[in-house]
Amino acid sequence: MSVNTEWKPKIVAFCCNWCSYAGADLAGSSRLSYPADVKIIRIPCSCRLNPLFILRAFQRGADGVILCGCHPGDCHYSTGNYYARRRMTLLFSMLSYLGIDSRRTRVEWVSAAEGPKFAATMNDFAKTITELGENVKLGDLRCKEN
Amino acid sequence: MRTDNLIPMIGVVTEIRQDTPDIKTFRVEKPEGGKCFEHMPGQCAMLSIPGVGEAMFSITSSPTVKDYQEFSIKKCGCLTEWLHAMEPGQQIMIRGPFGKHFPVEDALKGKDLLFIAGGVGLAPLHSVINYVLDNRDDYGKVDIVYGSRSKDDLLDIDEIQSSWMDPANRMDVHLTIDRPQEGWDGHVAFVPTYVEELGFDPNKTVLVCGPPIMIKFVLQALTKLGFQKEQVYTTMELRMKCGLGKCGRCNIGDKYVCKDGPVFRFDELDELPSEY
Amino acid sequence: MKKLSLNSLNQWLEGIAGERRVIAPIEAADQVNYGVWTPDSKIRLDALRTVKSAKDAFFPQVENMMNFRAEGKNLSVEMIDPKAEDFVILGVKACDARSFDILDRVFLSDPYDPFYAARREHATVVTLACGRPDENCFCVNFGIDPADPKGDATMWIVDDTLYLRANTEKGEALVKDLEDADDAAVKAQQAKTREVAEKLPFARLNLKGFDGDHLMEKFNDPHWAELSRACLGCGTCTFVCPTCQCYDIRDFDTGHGVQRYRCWDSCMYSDFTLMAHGTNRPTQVERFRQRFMHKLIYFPSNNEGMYSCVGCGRCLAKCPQNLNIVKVIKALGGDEA
Amino acid sequence: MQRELIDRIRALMDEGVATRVLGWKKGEFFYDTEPAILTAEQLDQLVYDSFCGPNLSKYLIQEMPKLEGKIIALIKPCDSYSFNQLCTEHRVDREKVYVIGVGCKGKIDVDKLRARGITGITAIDEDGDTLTVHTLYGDETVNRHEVLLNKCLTCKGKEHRVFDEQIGESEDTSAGADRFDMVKKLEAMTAQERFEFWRGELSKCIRCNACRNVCPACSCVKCVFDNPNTGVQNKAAADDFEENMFHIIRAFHVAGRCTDCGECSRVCPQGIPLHLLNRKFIADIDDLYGEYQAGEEIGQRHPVINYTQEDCEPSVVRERGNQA
Repeated sequence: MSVNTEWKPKIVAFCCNWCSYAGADLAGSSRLSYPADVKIIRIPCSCRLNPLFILRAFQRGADGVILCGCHPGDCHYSTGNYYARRRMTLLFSMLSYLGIDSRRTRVEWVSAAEGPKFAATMNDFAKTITELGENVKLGDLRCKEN
Repeated sequence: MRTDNLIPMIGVVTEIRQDTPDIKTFRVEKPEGGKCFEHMPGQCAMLSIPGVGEAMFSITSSPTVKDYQEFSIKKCGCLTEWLHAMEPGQQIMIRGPFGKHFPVEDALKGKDLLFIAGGVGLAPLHSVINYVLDNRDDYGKVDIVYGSRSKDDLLDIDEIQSSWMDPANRMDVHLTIDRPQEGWDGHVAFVPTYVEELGFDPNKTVLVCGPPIMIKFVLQALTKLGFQKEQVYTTMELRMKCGLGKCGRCNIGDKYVCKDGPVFRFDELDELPSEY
Repeated sequence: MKKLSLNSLNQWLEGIAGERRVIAPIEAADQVNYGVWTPDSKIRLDALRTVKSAKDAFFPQVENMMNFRAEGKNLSVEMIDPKAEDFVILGVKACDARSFDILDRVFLSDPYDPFYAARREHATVVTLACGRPDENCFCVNFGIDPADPKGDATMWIVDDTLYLRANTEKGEALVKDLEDADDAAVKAQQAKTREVAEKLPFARLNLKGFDGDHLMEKFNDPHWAELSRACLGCGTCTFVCPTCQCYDIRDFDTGHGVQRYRCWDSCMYSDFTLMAHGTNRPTQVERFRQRFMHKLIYFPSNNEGMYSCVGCGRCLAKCPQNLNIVKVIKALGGDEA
Repeated sequence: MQRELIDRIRALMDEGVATRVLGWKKGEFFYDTEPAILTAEQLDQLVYDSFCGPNLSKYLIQEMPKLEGKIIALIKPCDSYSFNQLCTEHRVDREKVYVIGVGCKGKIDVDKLRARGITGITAIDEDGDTLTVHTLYGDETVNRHEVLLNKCLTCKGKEHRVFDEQIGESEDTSAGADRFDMVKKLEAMTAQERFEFWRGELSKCIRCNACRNVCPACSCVKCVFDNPNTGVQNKAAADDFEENMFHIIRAFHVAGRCTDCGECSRVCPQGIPLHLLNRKFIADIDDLYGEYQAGEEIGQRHPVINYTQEDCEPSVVRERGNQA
């Protein structure tokens, strides 16, 4: 696939308040670089992520959506991320069933201490999305800026 | 054929008054100044905030006001909450006028008038009352019965006291609130009861607006006093979208409230299904 | 009368499609709906009913009306120009053709609807006579002749031949280059169709009393509760109906502006009349009643007795729970006369 | 069997078990039966034949608050799963329903007859597996199995999962078919093929909400798509995206609770195979979290509101491949 040099992927990262958001913070304060096109949205827990949020991110122009939460077993609310894990598995499978590349969606567990992992994850995800190119299958034409 | 009231124009909210804890009055003008369009008392306009929605509101100001239009709006839903959060200078979209107006130029002319309003139901009547005031000699005796939940919920109380109650204007204003309250030495009663107590002469023409339940009991009170349905006018509110009698939303019986109403005489309503 | 072999239909359509869009019943994913014809489409003139009616061509399900932009406290508005392009809609049955007259009463009455009006003006309507009405058809009750629909031109299919007759100048322009034909075959088919139409189970519905004079009587009829009990409150009947024209106006925030669009709405939906303080039709009984009262009483009361039902049978065929207007007419109007 | 059923219901009503029955009543034709709630006086209108396809369980929700005493409900084997699921979700009170498990040998889909070009149908004679269809244009014979409702072709078996008594014989009409056949076929396609398949299907959607309103699992008092405060309220799909969104989210919201009753596909006026979305979730749940059938028993906890510490990671989807 030819990569358009002009085009930069838009990535939405949903981060749980207790681990991953702190992880992102640590990545920032440790001056680790990750793409500026990653927009972080803080959610109270990974299981707060309603499937609608993911779809709406795609609708409004996201090319990839990633969910980051506490490692299984470490959830601030003890079990939230276990539920999130099942839900996201099923949702991603459904998106793939509809012909939407499942590499555009990802779940990673990032703890508050894992600044480097956060940066590495984002870099890797951005690279994958850049290779996949623009999301055309799940966008809303009305939201495209002419 | 007109298509102009399909197309909204830009209006500027030049003034916002907090009338009661949940009612604000908005003054709307064209960006270059002046009224957005002419209207008659009782007609409505569609106000909208792009991205939020559009809704029908009755025009509170009298057509005799030449420079602007006013809308008294109670905060009760999505759009009205946005309106209430607005600051002066904000532009909104406005289109109108819609609907039939009160027959101020024919059926009401020369008659003794009785206005009965409850709560924010004063808004549509406000326009008629001020119109009558500005053409005072065209009409006979004027009585106004206005009630609200509490004294703080009385709309336009300053104007009522300074203008409507001014003896020079020859209007009798009867205020009432639902429950006794400290600092209120006026009448305490629900509007229908008060109307019955006041015992009006059944030759008057009545204009009534308020919550549906109040209208229902006011009508019963008036019937007791000997009024005929042909003497009573009201104005209705239903969900509207187009304002042109096409989108089908405000259809009751063979009438469209946006086009054939919102002003109805009670004998006309009798011929319609009671879906309002 | 002109004729054309069905084998040359595509060729003829290609000629027309070169200049303007052709909208015709097209099969896609196992369903026949009106759509833009291309040489690759599977045209299905033989289908008795399309799922959605032909009204889409003039009153699409979704249509953008205007765009807004906000900058600080200031707004700007851009109206969508309702300028339409010429198109031909082909294969419209008699029932759907009548529905255009009904929609005209709504959208072309003062103040007229510029979007609808522009499409009507730019359209050439080519109708198609029915050869095989089915048990759900009841157009004859509304004075519709399924064997001789109007429009700018009329088509009949007899065996492998398409017969065409121009009714207007627009129609004449379409068919003028075709081969002349006599109308014996068409006459014979018409006679047969009319004979079948008269024998259909719903050929003689009793519409007595469905008028403005009986408005309150019908409204208060005790049958409504029973009739509407199984109603799911979905919008299938309204969306497949050729005459249902209620619409909603909504805003969509695109992130860089606001689009105000209109889309079909259904009086069967619970939020149809919902306001901040509640709704005036709180249960499905009232909503169900509204739809049928409008078609059979309110509309005729305002339009010299013209019913806003054309007997196309779509609601009969498509209601998930088999509720429909015929059941309403029978319950409220007594048995067949 | 209809006679037997009516007599039995009458006897139950005489005994005072209930005053009303949820069943089907005759329509204008022999085939357009309509769900109905009948009293003892109306009992003669009750029909039970090969055209009683609709799943009645959801109608019980609206009856619950009105009930004094019990209501009799006619439940087919496949409907019994939906009934159980509604009881599990406390939308229906098991104690308030007297369930008659009615026998079912598959229901006929009139649209399938029409699709074969058989129109103007006036009557059908059933003789075993042979149907003789009388029409305005002559008679036709078809094999019964070929015109059964799609949901009957993946019949869940002849067993009622819940009943107070059973009347009539049932038959498994699936003929050994694998209900996941089509799901597997789709999974085997390339992403682009799948995308095109679903675009073709979902672009027909007219957003009539019939699938949602008929679905026994869609029992929310206010649907997210009707709620103006969600930002996704829409009445018509103004864009391809909205078609996708509605159906993905609807399927997701019923995942784990969907009993695969097939009503969504039955009622779709555009014939969209919506059950294939739900069935994909069922296939995934079976595959990843162990076999599960919603509505098998009252009181089950479904896999989407459950977890184990050893669950697979969402990356399993990516690892399955077949993305491009």
